[in-house]
Amino acid sequence: MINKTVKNADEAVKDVFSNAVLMFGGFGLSGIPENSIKALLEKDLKDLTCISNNAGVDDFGIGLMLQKRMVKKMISSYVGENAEFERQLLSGELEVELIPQGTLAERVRAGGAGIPAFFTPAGVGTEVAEGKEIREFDGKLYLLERWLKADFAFVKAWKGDTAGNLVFKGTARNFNPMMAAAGKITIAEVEELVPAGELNPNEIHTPGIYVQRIFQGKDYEKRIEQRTVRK
Amino acid sequence: MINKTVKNADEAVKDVFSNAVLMFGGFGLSGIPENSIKALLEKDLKDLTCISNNAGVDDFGIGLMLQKRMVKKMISSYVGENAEFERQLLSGELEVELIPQGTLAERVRAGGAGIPAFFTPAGVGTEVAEGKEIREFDGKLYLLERWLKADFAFVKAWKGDTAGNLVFKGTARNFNPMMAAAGKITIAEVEELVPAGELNPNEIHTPGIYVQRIFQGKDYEKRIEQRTVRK
Amino acid sequence: MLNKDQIAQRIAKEVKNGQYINLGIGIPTLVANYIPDDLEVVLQSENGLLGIGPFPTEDKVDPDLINAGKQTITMTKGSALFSSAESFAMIRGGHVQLTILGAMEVSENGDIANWKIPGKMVKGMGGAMDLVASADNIIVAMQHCSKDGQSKLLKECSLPITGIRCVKKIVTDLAVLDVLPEGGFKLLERAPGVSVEEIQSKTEGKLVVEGEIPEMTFEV
Amino acid sequence: MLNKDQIAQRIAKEVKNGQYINLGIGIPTLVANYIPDDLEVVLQSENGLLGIGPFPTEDKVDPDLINAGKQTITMTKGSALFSSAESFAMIRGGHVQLTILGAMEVSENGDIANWKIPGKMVKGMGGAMDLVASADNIIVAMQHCSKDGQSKLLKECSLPITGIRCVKKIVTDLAVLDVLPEGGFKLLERAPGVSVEEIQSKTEGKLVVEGEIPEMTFEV
Repeated sequence: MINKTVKNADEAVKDVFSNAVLMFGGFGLSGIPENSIKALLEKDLKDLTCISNNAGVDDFGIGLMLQKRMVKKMISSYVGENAEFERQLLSGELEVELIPQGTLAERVRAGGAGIPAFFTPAGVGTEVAEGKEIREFDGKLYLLERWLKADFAFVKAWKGDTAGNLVFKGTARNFNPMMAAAGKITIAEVEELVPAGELNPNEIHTPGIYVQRIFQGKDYEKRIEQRTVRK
Repeated sequence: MINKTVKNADEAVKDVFSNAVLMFGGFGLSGIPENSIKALLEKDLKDLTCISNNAGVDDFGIGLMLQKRMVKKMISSYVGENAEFERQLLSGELEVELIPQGTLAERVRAGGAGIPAFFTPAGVGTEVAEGKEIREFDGKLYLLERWLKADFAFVKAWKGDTAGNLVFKGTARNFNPMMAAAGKITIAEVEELVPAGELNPNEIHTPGIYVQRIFQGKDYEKRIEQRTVRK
Repeated sequence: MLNKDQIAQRIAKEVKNGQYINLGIGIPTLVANYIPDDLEVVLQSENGLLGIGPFPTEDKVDPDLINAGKQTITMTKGSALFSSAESFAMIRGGHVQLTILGAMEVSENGDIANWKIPGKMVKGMGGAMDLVASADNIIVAMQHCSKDGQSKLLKECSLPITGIRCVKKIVTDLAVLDVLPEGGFKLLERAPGVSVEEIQSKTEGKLVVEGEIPEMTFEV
Repeated sequence: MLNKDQIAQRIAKEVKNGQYINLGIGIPTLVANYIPDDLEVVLQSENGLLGIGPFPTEDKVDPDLINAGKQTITMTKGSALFSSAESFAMIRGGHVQLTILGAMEVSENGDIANWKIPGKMVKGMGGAMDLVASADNIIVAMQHCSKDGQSKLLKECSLPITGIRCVKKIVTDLAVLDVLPEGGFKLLERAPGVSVEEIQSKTEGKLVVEGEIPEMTFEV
């Protein structure tokens, strides 16, 4: 097996460059590559294009990259919980492309899967359809959407092995598997890194072929946005 | 949880009708729905359209449905090991649509995923491209391919639960997950049926939402086409 | 007038046995509390779960298990986890049969607006555009009027829309209404103490009233 | 002239450390036997496996674990299993870097035919059309001539083709040749005892010969 292990986050992100297109797995603050984001914050980067369903919150996750003005453009489906994101968007400081969540997931999946374009019903008749080809199939209207790829994709898994195979946990899976496949260089951080052969091949969510670098993450905060409990 | 259990194969296939479009999971003889096929062979059916990567061998699997002349049309990627299939094809008795294997997998996936059409590079410049739209993206040529759906999809899993969740084993997974999603009525047979809650939610390959009926299969032959061993 | 819980309670009566259902953020999430125990339904969370259970007890809170509103949740027996691509494959493929979501505006032909107020507020569409373009049955939970008394049931949406001709039924604080295939809000039920005239005066779009309109009742 | 094992052995020299490789049915499958132990490579099977191991011992035969040629196999350490859709996502997406497959004919511009003889034989294209349309590097293992002595390295394919302008390198029983981007078979090596003249006479397409053409050597 090909060994994909690198020492740590700093080594993993060493060749990330300004103007690059980056993808970040995660939904809300669940399943985000915390270690890689921290390492990126230490670097002198600007004019990044970031593809991520959300943009973290003001003081955590990609929100910190927005605060540091490292990001030229965000491609996301939801701004919701991030006041700084919404402010930069409304003021025009930040270029934002908002995409329906399922279209975002499928465009990223298409990027990894070598499908340059596909038709989807989401957004027909809305401003999302502007400038896009519309076509009818079996009596229903669909939009033509293009694939999305990245120079670097950052994903976070629960377990991983040295061959780059990944297993996610709970709803922290979300966008991570598709993004792993859509990065020219995919960097995976895991809570537990094990030798190749220790994961059950039948239980792997992301095969190692998609992962170029893997490292054992540390000090996970795993913040909760909406702690909701039963009485 | 919604209980999808039916008693046996006969009950599962009771409303399959002539002229229906059927999908069958499996690659070669691995992961084929043996019990459902046997039950279909007992029914008075004709003019079926069968979508399956292969067509079994002469005396097993879908091969038996060909022998009984139940099939009007096969949609497959490979005829290879089936002399009767090749004979009916060459003589014109059987209508056959041969599709590149990856295109077949993706067309079925698209059917389940609500993607009416997508572009793929496979088949450009070949007879597969005849009558299809060709378009260039980023300097490369692609064909537009349509989704595939079925009236009934027959899949075979290793384990399943009463909610219809499925886990496959080894390379017996193959086309089964996509076909499960592309059937109006999906019938799953499993080697081991367990109560909902016994499978780990993180290890499920096909979520129960795609499965309308599930039953505990029996007497699996699991034939091997090319028994190959090390000395 | 209905409060939020009563709107949720009324919507829960629309749920049928055996359905897979996606509940949006806000009032729709409350619907789960009122689905009768004898119905077997499965709640889908578009971030990758079939089988949403109740909120966790304090000791069971797991940051790796949240719903689409980022709330901590639990899983029911027989649940399944998957990626966002698989989740929207389910939605787009029509496997999720009922979608319940909130709205800022609905038009009389079933258009819905719920993601943006130009220049003032942008939440993003999240999964809503996929959901409304895909599910066969879409029920909207909303307030009948804005805080300053403007009707939100309109001839045409004034805000950027989320989807066209998709809403089938609306439950507001004042009424239950169907969106007719030919256009128009058909009044089905009145909230306790609310007259047809009041509903008429607060509905800008075409309101269709036929025969007696019953008042809703709630078992306590 | 090379026998099948020698063709496989020669192709194995093209394999680079760290590659993900798909091996077709027949001679390509034999290549696995000659990949040097010090190279870390992963073999992909398009029916859903990364990490094909050696054939099993009799007691380890598993009908649920086969390769694309339907042969029983084993898995290496660190392997992963997946669906056919995921498998071809890998292939189509360019993640599988090297494809080695057989051919009935190859043309001087890199077209390949290997799935059908009209009216006589139809195997089906299986995964070959996806593989040749997707991988950056495609090496063909084939016999230089048919049994009745007709060249299979042609100006244009006479059989229905599998893919256009895709073959990069060919290893036959007589020679190793590159397909030039501008068209033509560039002769790189001769099989032991085979002359340039013989290769020329058995190659219908344009053969490019520059300088001395070395004879292949095989370590025993």
